[in-house]
Amino acid sequence: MPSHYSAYSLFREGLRQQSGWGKAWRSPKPKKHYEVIIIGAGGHGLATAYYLAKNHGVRNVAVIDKGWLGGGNTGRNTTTIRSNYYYPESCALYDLSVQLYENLSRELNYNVMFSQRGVLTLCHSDPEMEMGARFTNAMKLNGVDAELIDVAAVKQRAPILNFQTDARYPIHGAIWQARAGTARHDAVAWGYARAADALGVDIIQQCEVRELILENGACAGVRTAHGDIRANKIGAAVAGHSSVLANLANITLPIHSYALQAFVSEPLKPIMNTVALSPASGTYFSQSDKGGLVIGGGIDRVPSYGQRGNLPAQETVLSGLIEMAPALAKVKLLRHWAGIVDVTPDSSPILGPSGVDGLYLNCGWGTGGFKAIPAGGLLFAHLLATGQHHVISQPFDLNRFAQGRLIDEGAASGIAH
Amino acid sequence: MHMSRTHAGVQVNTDACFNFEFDGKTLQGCEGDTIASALLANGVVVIGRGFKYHRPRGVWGSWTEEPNAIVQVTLNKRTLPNCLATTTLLETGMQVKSVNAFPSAAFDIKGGLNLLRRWLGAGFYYKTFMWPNWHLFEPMIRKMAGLGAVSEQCFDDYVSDQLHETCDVLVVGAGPAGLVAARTAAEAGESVWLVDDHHTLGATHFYHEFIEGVAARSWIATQLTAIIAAGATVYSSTTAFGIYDHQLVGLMQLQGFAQAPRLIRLRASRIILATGAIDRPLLFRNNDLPGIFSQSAALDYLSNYGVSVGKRVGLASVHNADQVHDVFAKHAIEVVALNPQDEALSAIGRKQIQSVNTSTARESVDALVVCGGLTPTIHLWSHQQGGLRWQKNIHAFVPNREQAPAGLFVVGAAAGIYTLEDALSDAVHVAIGRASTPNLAAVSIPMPSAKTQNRDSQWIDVQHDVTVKDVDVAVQENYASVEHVKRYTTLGMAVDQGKTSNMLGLAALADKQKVSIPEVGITTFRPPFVPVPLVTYGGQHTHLHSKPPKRLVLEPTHRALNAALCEYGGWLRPGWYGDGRMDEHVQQEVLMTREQAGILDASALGKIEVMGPDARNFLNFVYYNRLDNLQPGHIRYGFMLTEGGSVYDDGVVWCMDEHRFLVSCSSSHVAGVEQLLESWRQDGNNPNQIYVHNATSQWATITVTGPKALDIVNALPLPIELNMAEFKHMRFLEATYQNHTLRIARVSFSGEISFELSVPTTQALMLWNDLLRIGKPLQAGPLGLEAMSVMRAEKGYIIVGKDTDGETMPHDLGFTGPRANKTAAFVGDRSLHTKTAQSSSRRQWVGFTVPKDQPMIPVGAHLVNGGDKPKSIGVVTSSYFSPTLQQPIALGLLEAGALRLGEQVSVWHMGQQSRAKVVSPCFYDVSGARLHAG
Amino acid sequence: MRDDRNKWPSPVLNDATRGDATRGEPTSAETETVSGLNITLSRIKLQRQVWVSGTSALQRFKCHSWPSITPGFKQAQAYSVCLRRDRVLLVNGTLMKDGWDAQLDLAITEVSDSYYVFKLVGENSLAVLRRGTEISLTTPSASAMRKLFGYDVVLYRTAEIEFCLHIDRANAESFWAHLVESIDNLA
Amino acid sequence: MQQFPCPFCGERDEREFHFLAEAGKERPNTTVSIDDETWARYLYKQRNEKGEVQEIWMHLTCREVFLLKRHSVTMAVSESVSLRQGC
Repeated sequence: MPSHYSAYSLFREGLRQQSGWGKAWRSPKPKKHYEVIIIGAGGHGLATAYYLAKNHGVRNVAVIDKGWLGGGNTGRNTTTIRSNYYYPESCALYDLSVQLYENLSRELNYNVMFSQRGVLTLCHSDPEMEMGARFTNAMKLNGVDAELIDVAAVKQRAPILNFQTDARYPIHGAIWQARAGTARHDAVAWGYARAADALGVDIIQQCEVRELILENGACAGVRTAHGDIRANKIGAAVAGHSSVLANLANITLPIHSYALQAFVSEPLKPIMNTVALSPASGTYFSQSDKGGLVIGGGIDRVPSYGQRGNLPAQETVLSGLIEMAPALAKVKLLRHWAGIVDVTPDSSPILGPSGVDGLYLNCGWGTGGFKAIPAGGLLFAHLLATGQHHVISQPFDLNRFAQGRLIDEGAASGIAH
Repeated sequence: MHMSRTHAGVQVNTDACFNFEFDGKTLQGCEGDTIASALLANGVVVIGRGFKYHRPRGVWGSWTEEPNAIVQVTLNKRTLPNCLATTTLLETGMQVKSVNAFPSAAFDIKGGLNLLRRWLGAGFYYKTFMWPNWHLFEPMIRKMAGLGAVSEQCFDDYVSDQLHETCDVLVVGAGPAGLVAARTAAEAGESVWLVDDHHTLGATHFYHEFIEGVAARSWIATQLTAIIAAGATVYSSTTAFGIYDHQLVGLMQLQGFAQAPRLIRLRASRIILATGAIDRPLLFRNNDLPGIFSQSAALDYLSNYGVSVGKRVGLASVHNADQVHDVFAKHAIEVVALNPQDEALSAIGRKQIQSVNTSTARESVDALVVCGGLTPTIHLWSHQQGGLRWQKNIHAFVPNREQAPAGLFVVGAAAGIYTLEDALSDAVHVAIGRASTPNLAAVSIPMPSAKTQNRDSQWIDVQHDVTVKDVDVAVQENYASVEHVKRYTTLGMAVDQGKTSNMLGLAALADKQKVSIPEVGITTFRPPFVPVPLVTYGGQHTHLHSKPPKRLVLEPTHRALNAALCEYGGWLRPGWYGDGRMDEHVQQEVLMTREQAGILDASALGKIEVMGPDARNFLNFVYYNRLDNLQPGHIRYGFMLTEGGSVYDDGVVWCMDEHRFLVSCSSSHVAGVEQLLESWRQDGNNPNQIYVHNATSQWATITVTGPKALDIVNALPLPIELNMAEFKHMRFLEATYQNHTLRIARVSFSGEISFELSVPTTQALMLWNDLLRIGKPLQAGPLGLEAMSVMRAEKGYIIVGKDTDGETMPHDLGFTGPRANKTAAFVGDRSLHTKTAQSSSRRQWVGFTVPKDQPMIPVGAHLVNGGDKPKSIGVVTSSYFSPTLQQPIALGLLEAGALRLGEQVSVWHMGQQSRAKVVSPCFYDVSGARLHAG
Repeated sequence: MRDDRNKWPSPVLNDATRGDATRGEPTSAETETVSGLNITLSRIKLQRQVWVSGTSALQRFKCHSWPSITPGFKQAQAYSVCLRRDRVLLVNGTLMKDGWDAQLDLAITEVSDSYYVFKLVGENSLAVLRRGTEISLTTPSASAMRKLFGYDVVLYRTAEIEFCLHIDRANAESFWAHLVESIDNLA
Repeated sequence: MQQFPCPFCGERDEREFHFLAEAGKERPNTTVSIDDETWARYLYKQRNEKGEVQEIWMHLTCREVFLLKRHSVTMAVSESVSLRQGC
């Protein structure tokens, strides 16, 4: 039986040598048939299963993964959560996610440590301030909290940044989203896994999908290391490997896979209380609760499925950080790693039918999948349960490419996403 | 304090002693000491506190594997947090402080947290702090966490030198196997690099008195001499911290305390790792007490630093115990032999070990030396996903030579070869590229498991305070995979990255799950091998070296004219001339130009020549506008689109002759346009019939614009006289000016008659001075880019990227002709006819006005549909107070804007609404009479 | 807009205000020079530089590639450097008419004013170059075009330990600063 | 930092190269009517193979556009092929 978590249960278990904690989730054997199979036990897949069970009463669900749950990009990102987007479609999607995150710990009874410490998108010149105004206005009109703040207000929020007037990229101000922040990435996967499992979802780890079972042009199940598993509907949420999966269904996607690197420093006493992004270098950073600086930037230049870092991108990102906060140049880097991200032409996700009956896609999140986990899960569950788009996911259908209806945040704002 | 040096040691110079401080106390150290060896020599045992429970912790190791001895060091007013005491070379006057402890490591007020341990086990924070929400608890948790504090001080001249090197063979590690490999390869004529992270080469060897029948120290010296004589490059204090794709090794070379380390990117055809092995701790009750040392560290301190870890020392070792016993005995250290497998083994003491309990006795000791086996150092091998194999007899993962990454080899203890003879002969084979199957079965090393009792006092990861019990609970909760255990318990994720804890964790996990270690698997090692300062990665490309702007040939002249220099599209250009407020200068420069003339440095404009028999058709394909009918001497304005149909650049194209065109693109897009032209040229066209020469820097361009422009240009010493009736708008001609070619183009961005005068760049000053001299009596003078930007807005001309975004298509800007009529294929053509491109609600280019007495419309304001829930229907992209019209004007993109001319529209900015009138984007000289004057 | 005139130092390299350049005559005097440990960096002037492109360009002009030593440099005679599969840089050659030569199928553009030209002399020359890119005398290359410190340059060898660098004049200032900094780092 | 062989220059490090597109993309003839799907496939669809890939790259310094065959997981480069004839 899963245990309920609370200060009381923690106290009780402390007294009895932690002996009462139950399993966070089971390790079930796969059944022959499910109503829905979700491929990929990352944040999106697990959240989808949870909302299928909770919102739609669909509990005969399996989430299968070739590795361990939460072992892909969910556990390899820089944990930023924000909804500072330009287009109404993006704002609706990402702000739904922020709203769900705001209540997620209590809903899942698992502390995902969503820390709404705010995100600063720095503006380094007068034209960037003008673009910042355009952006801030767009967010406000879309119902998302945003402020265009001046340099004094930036300094108050992040005094470690570079406020020298002869800086290469002096700070003129910033777009500030106060509700944005960070969360503990593993906890999001684990929290959803535990909650979905409690609702009857089977999470099957170490079970690679080798083929899709295609019958009469429709997808009827998956052929795995543990045999065939059939289902009425199959949902794929496999991020950087979406093209590989699509290939099993003989379709190609508008996706390219790249390595995205992330960095963490040695643990330090608190020095940075918010998240800051500098568009000049594409570098952004925050400080984790453990004290490490968590640093990210743009994708590598070479298309890749190799989960390894590469020195040129490191030089770009980290020299950008040194320019943003020169006092941190002496901080030591502890670890860097890479996730494989699925980049679409407009850097917006793809949610919707794949073109093969029975197979649905949740992919294309690129560098921004973590922040969208709750919304991606909720919308994908809606799609799988009803066969219809939720109004928020409709614009992100695959058909937008043929229609020329791209949702290109980068094009709109000149600010990297 | 007592100095407990037994003898001089090999590395330290006891004749050169100096003072340093630890936690406020003055101590003495010697040249060659690390901070750790000096502290031990001074009898300091408690050096830090655990991350979570603040239990007292002492030195365990003697090099990079050290999990505990992390200190904050100040020297010469530079403070660095989180220095590893075991690797930091001691210097005179260093002030060393313990981290994460207050007031000191010895007396830490948070030491009481240890009593709450039972409630603070693995992952406890996932289970609480949810009500009312995390924000209530987070600040307190954050303050408790973190090790050292980083100062806000910026070090001067703190920039890393970075360089690239290549060699045939890189050997990492100067132990016996590394030395032999390096020597063999070098003597075989290969270019060899030998690097070691220690401050002294060959100092890592302490087990054998003799190597190949020679005293160990002199054997090492002989090898080193031979290696250098064979021409190898040899570096100490140099860490190979990561191996990247295509055999590139990141080397960090230390430059002294708080000096930026150098980064060497070394590409090696073959990389031989001789990185040795690391001692494993043993799991028993209170195995984290200060005074418990790894066996190799105890030997290192003794032989290299002359420091004995104790006088009566317990020894619980599964490997080489007899040899260690002998070495200790030689230095008159009393050894209490202990059985490492003893189920009852436990340590006793408060802040330091005082005695050891065994199943048979209680032994008083002042130190305990342990070895729970060896873990080959295979981090670098793993960086490139080298395959691993479980070697049963030594209980270790060793590199699988059959799954070696390209160019990577492992020798010596890192390969699991623990007998010297085997290691040396294998190293010779590997060094000359010969296959070798070393015998790994020669040695057996058991792996004692955790004791069944007191599992919450047996420490696996001492830095992160992870116990065997934590692993048990994780498994019980089904965080059963090795990755889950690592993340749930944070085992192996501390500053030492699990160098000592990883294998213990795997063993505890296997033990709990009742499976073998290889069934559990292994977590991935990530670079860097040791923490590397950010500055080392950053290199020179920071501050003013970060994407510096391009510089104009006339910059000194502009400076002399008191120009404000601003960055525009990657160039440093005059924004306006004069001190003080920008606005006044801009107004004045606009009026000067409209009434007389302005002289502007337009040298940054792109000048890309496209030549060859196919040049015309090629440009007709690359441009939105028709260029197939452009006549020699004529110029045409046009757009370059992306294949997605959006406007990438605007510019003008000159037809110089049938086979030669000049693309004058915007200054910020020169590199991009040239690259685009090149890729289309070579992909889908015949590259042998088209050539693209980017001659932007060859030509300086000075624009003379305004009613008096003609007079000024005609006053130049030219062999021709311009005649407006013949020399119409959008034409160009070539003339000779002071024996140099002068190109004169009649094009305009201001709306006034304008001439762009281009000369070879070295002649720019002469032309500029001539123009200024001629213009002066006519009240014409230098014109900056800000005023030009105002004038183009008055005229309704766009700036691509400011007034357009990545969605803007040419028909949104009123350029509908080619979309409708052009029959030839062109880049982006089909995208102009998608459902979205045909939509009637596209955002179109319009102007806005407000009454004269009202404030300017802010750039970035949105245009909205009225009502309580305003919805954006457009944006204001440019806005100025027009000096010419004496009223505010604005430009922007508005849904179906072309149909709304004359309508009032709501302007929304930061929650405030106002009204503006939608007008044609051209505010000035609508008929074009001034522009086309002839 | 932000006025950055004080942030960016006045250019060290400058020929617009130098001597008789105003009268259209190139100066022949040696210009800026920086010396370091076994190395001298100086700016030099070449008589003429021309790009010639075409399928026959490489055969027509005897072209030099890395790391062969370009003859003619010392004597200020004409020589040519290979830039691309179909482009050469002619240095100190005869005057050629800009444009498309339909007879020879060659595209010709004079670029004498496009480049600043620097000379590195001394044992540490290669060590300075290696700070800017991965380069060695044992890895040949057909083209003299490289990215050095991130900038496009033409780089060729003019003597055993002497190298010539052409850099787009707009980037020359910051490129020069990189070279000077790297010379400082040799110590 | 990877190394790619430019068919003309030889080995240079990755900072000198720019990825252009997957190989085999042919621009549809836009002078005749083509449907949205055909155009979108040309513009956006990617094979994005995990394993051996064939891509079009540009060597930024000498501007050579060429075919590169490499492995998208191991990053091993097998071949680079010039697209130019007659030069």
